[in-house]
Amino acid sequence: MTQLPGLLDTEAIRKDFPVLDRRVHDGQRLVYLDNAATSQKPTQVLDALADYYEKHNANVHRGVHVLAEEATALYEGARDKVAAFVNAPSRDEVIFTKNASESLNLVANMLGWADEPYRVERDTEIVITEMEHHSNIVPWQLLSQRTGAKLKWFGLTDEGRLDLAGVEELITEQTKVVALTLVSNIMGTFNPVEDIVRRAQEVGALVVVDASQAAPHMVLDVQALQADFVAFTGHKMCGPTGIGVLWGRQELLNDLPPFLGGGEMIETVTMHSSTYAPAPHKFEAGTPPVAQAVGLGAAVDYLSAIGMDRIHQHEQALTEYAVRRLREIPDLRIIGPATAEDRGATISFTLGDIHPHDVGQVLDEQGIAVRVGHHCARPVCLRYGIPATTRASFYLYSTPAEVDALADGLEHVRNFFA
Amino acid sequence: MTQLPGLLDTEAIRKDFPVLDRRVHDGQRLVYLDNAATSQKPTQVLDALADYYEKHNANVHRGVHVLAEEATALYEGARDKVAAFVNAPSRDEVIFTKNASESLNLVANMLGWADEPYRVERDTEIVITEMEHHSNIVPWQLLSQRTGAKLKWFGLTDEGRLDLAGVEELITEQTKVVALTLVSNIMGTFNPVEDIVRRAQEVGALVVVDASQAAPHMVLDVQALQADFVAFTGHKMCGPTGIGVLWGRQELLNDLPPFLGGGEMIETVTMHSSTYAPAPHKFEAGTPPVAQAVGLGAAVDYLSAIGMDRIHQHEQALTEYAVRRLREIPDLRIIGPATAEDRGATISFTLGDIHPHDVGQVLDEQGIAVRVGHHCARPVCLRYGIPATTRASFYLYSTPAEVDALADGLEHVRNFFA
Amino acid sequence: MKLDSMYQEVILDHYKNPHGRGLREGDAEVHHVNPTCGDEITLRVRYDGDRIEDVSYDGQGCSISQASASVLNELLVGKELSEARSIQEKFLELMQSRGQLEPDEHMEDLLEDAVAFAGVSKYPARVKCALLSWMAWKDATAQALGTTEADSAKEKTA
Amino acid sequence: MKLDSMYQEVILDHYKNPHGRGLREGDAEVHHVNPTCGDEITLRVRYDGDRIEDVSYDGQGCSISQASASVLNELLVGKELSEARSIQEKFLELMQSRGQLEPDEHMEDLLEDAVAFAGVSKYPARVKCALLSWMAWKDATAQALGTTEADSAKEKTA
Ligand SMILES: Cc1ncc(COP(=O)(O)O)c(C=O)c1O
Ligand SMILES: Cc1ncc(COP(=O)(O)O)c(C=O)c1O
Repeated sequence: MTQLPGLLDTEAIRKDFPVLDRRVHDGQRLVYLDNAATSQKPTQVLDALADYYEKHNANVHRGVHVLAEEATALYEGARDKVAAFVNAPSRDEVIFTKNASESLNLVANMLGWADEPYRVERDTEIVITEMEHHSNIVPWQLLSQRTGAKLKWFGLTDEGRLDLAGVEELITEQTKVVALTLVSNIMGTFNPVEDIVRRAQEVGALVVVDASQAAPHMVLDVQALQADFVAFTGHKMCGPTGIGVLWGRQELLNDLPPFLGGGEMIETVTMHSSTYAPAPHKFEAGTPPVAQAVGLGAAVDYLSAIGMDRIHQHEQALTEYAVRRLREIPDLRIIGPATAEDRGATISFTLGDIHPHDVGQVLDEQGIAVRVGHHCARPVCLRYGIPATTRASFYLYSTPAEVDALADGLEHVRNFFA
Repeated sequence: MTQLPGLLDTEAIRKDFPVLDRRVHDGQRLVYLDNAATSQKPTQVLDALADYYEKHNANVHRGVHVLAEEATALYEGARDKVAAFVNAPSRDEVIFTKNASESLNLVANMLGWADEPYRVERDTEIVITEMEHHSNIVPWQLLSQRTGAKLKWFGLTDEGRLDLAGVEELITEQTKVVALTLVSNIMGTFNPVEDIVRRAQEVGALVVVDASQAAPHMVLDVQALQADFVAFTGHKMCGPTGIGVLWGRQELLNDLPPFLGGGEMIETVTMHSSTYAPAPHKFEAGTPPVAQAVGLGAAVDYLSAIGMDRIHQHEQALTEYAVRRLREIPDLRIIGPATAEDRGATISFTLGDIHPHDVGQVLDEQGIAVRVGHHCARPVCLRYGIPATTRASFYLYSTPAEVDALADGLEHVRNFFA
Repeated sequence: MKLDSMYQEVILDHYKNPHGRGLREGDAEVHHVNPTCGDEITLRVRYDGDRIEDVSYDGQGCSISQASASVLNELLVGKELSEARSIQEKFLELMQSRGQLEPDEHMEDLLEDAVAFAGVSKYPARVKCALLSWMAWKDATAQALGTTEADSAKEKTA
Repeated sequence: MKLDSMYQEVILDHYKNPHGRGLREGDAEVHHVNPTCGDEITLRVRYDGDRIEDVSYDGQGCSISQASASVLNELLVGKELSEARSIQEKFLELMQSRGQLEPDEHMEDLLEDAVAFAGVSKYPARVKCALLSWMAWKDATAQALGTTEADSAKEKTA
């Protein structure tokens, strides 16, 4: 077996993930390389869910009975865990949503309804990048359509990196908000956000960071980032589906208007008008995803126990190996950074003129699960003049043997369509 | 033991709900009467969740690998189940949200951004009722503040019913939307929506029904209702937290604009503009609550196997008995319908001048879980001039013995504060 | 290998040597997209009364969607509308059969090369690929002949 | 019964016979709400320099929140601001102790009847009830004396 320095003890880790024992297509061992789409869940998280439902389930807040108190303590305890995980200055800055998409829409809507100086409106500008996930494009398109604000974006270099050359012209005094991803979900690129944050601070624009592909894989420190909002999603980081996070700076959360209205987010209601609870509750209308928050808390515990820096190291080693193996394959073109430097363990590629859909299908038959298509980042495909890509993405339980399986599988694909 | 006609075999049913075996406060058996806040979950639902995560977990849609296909089939299968459960003409009319609150906010936002003839704007009117849950009040207050539309409402009679006397004056040619609950979450009142629907249809207003307290307890038929939108929430009907439903008429879903933007809800995206997928996907931005939908599907199967009409019967019998027992208690005043007629198994009351918070605390010490406070329906408390209520709410696993425990517990409360 | 049931020789042939590809003059043009995988097709129909004079197309996509368009061209050009409709409906039925339908002789006569897609129907994610051009044709035909099937056709593809 | 640790005789006495209830003239008035249970209090403070001349209040709520307001009135009226602050802080510490703090003699001297609330600290949902009037007092004091503690006080209550 291939030994690489920096790898985690995947033999032990894989025992925590029941699904990795799945056999598919008459006995093929599952090789799950679709982690950028969603991660698998360890027993520790599934146990936390079961424990919640079997022992403590109740609606949170406003209850005096034992279950309600326990459920509330578990739910709010999960908030503490997430706050610590991202080094938030205050637990009250952590808002639970249903996914990263809701988190990003929440910010876009707050800014559309905000008072000055935050209000996005006609004659103001929104800046994003060409490598955003659709969930960090469409909310801003909707906001710009509905307010008349202008939408601008950073382009990409041929190497799959942000083209920062025009930063001064892109981010101007008119710019109210700059939204960008920390790690590309299609190319794996790590973005240097510091320069952008600095320029945004110069002109007084808010910075929204989409950390959906960062939070699962590396240390995420919202204070070090110096952004104003950071969004991520539970299901990609060993947590359940149905839970996302928005971290926001306290003063902003105090000043900005609510988004969804309803139970839990109010202070007092009359038929004529209502006042709102302080953040985070102001932004959590209705019964929250209680069990899912508890599950995310368990996921954060699980990841932290292993260590985010060690997970990052593991993925770095694996990426290096994968890039090397993939580059040996004739006609394979990596879309995005072609080395392991400043990138994550998500690798998109094309294989000659075999359509990614066909590549994915033939890999699947061998038990290898990759994603094919636009990966919710169609502008990237347009930018590089390709219809779609095949994307392999690794996580803490991925092994060099799985990289080998992928490389061998791709040879088989080539032969199949030769 | 008390025998009442129409009861379900609760001995068998209770075995499905692990939490009902909980002992609290040093050995007190849990008497869970907080079902209007959230229901407990049967093993069948918990197994469906575990099975999903342990065998099939993947991101849905856009995947060619086995897990993605299985997850998609399970997720879309849950949509079929929910569609059948509410007798929807088409599965494409069932939108999964995170809870009923999101469902209601979704409608309010769609109507705010809609084109004519649906657009809610200055000089148009929104009609709600005084017995709505905050989640069906605040979204409309926000909409009216943001559009300039006028918010009006039906008042309540002393008996805890809608005062329909002024229906012709309330719902007028200016009315764009009427939003009301089918069953009150604080008083248990069943509302006769037919008259309101008829009047709304006369003037061309859309009708939004909040069925959060109906879907868990009785046959819900969206076609028979003749409403335009129906919202409900998974966690109150044996399903997981983190999942809600919005049913909407197909033509409306086709015509109305999206709410949250992002992955999954698009047809095609460029940096300049995007087009949207047809409903239901148009309204499901981002990775949906996949496991939670699957869990809700299992809940719907569970409830259907028992039969919604039999559940309704069970609760009717229990309500009748509970109302009888509660009325024997001195100083106890039921807020809402004082008989078991046209009402559900949710009973709010005050007990002399003992504050509900104290009532709930002393009941909790005896293992009896009730809810106290405004129940997210503060206007009802204001209407009846009371600071709050104590609310006991029953479900398919509730028993006459639990009614007795409540009645005895309340006697104890009276003595404690005597 | 199970996969061979999807990637039939006939299909791979059509994929590598497509019939009638390229856009030519037409009475109506539609553009359909399969958001699942990004497959796209632009398709034009030309009618001579009720007779299909031409179905021309261009687009990008996987072997299944490309081969399917090629088969469609081969099958439908020259046919009367009513017969083309029967073919389209039969093909739809086959594709929605989840691999449960064993093509009989009648079906084989009607669908010719298109029966090769029977294996695709076992792969839910690929059924839409196979149907993309057929739905586009239906839509384009509705537009060309001024009927109102357009909407319903469009929905089914997406 | 464990409950007796919360519903101390002293607390029930204050609940049934509240001290200084009712609104009287003041330098500042605040209205605080506990959205968890709907408890509300309107509270006014009157200062003579740094001396608390009066704390008057009205509201509705459970035994804990009502008794707490009564105890507050009894304890703080007549005190110097600095001493009142120490009392408030000590009470806050006690209430946030989750039942872990055993009041010592010093605390008993300082808090008098308010030590009876030690048992309430075991019930997270009720801690806010006990603190409602104290947070309102802090807020009102900040307003009356023109300092800027108001915001922080308000947040903590909610
Ligand atoms: C009548 C009614 N409507 C709406 C809601 C809101 O549901 P959720 O909190 O799940 O959003 C509830 C319950 O909380 C309810 O009882
Ligand atoms: C970079 C990025 N942003 C946002 C999202 C959206 O996350 P979700 O689908 O959980 O809302 C994803 C994943 O789908 C992503 O990779």
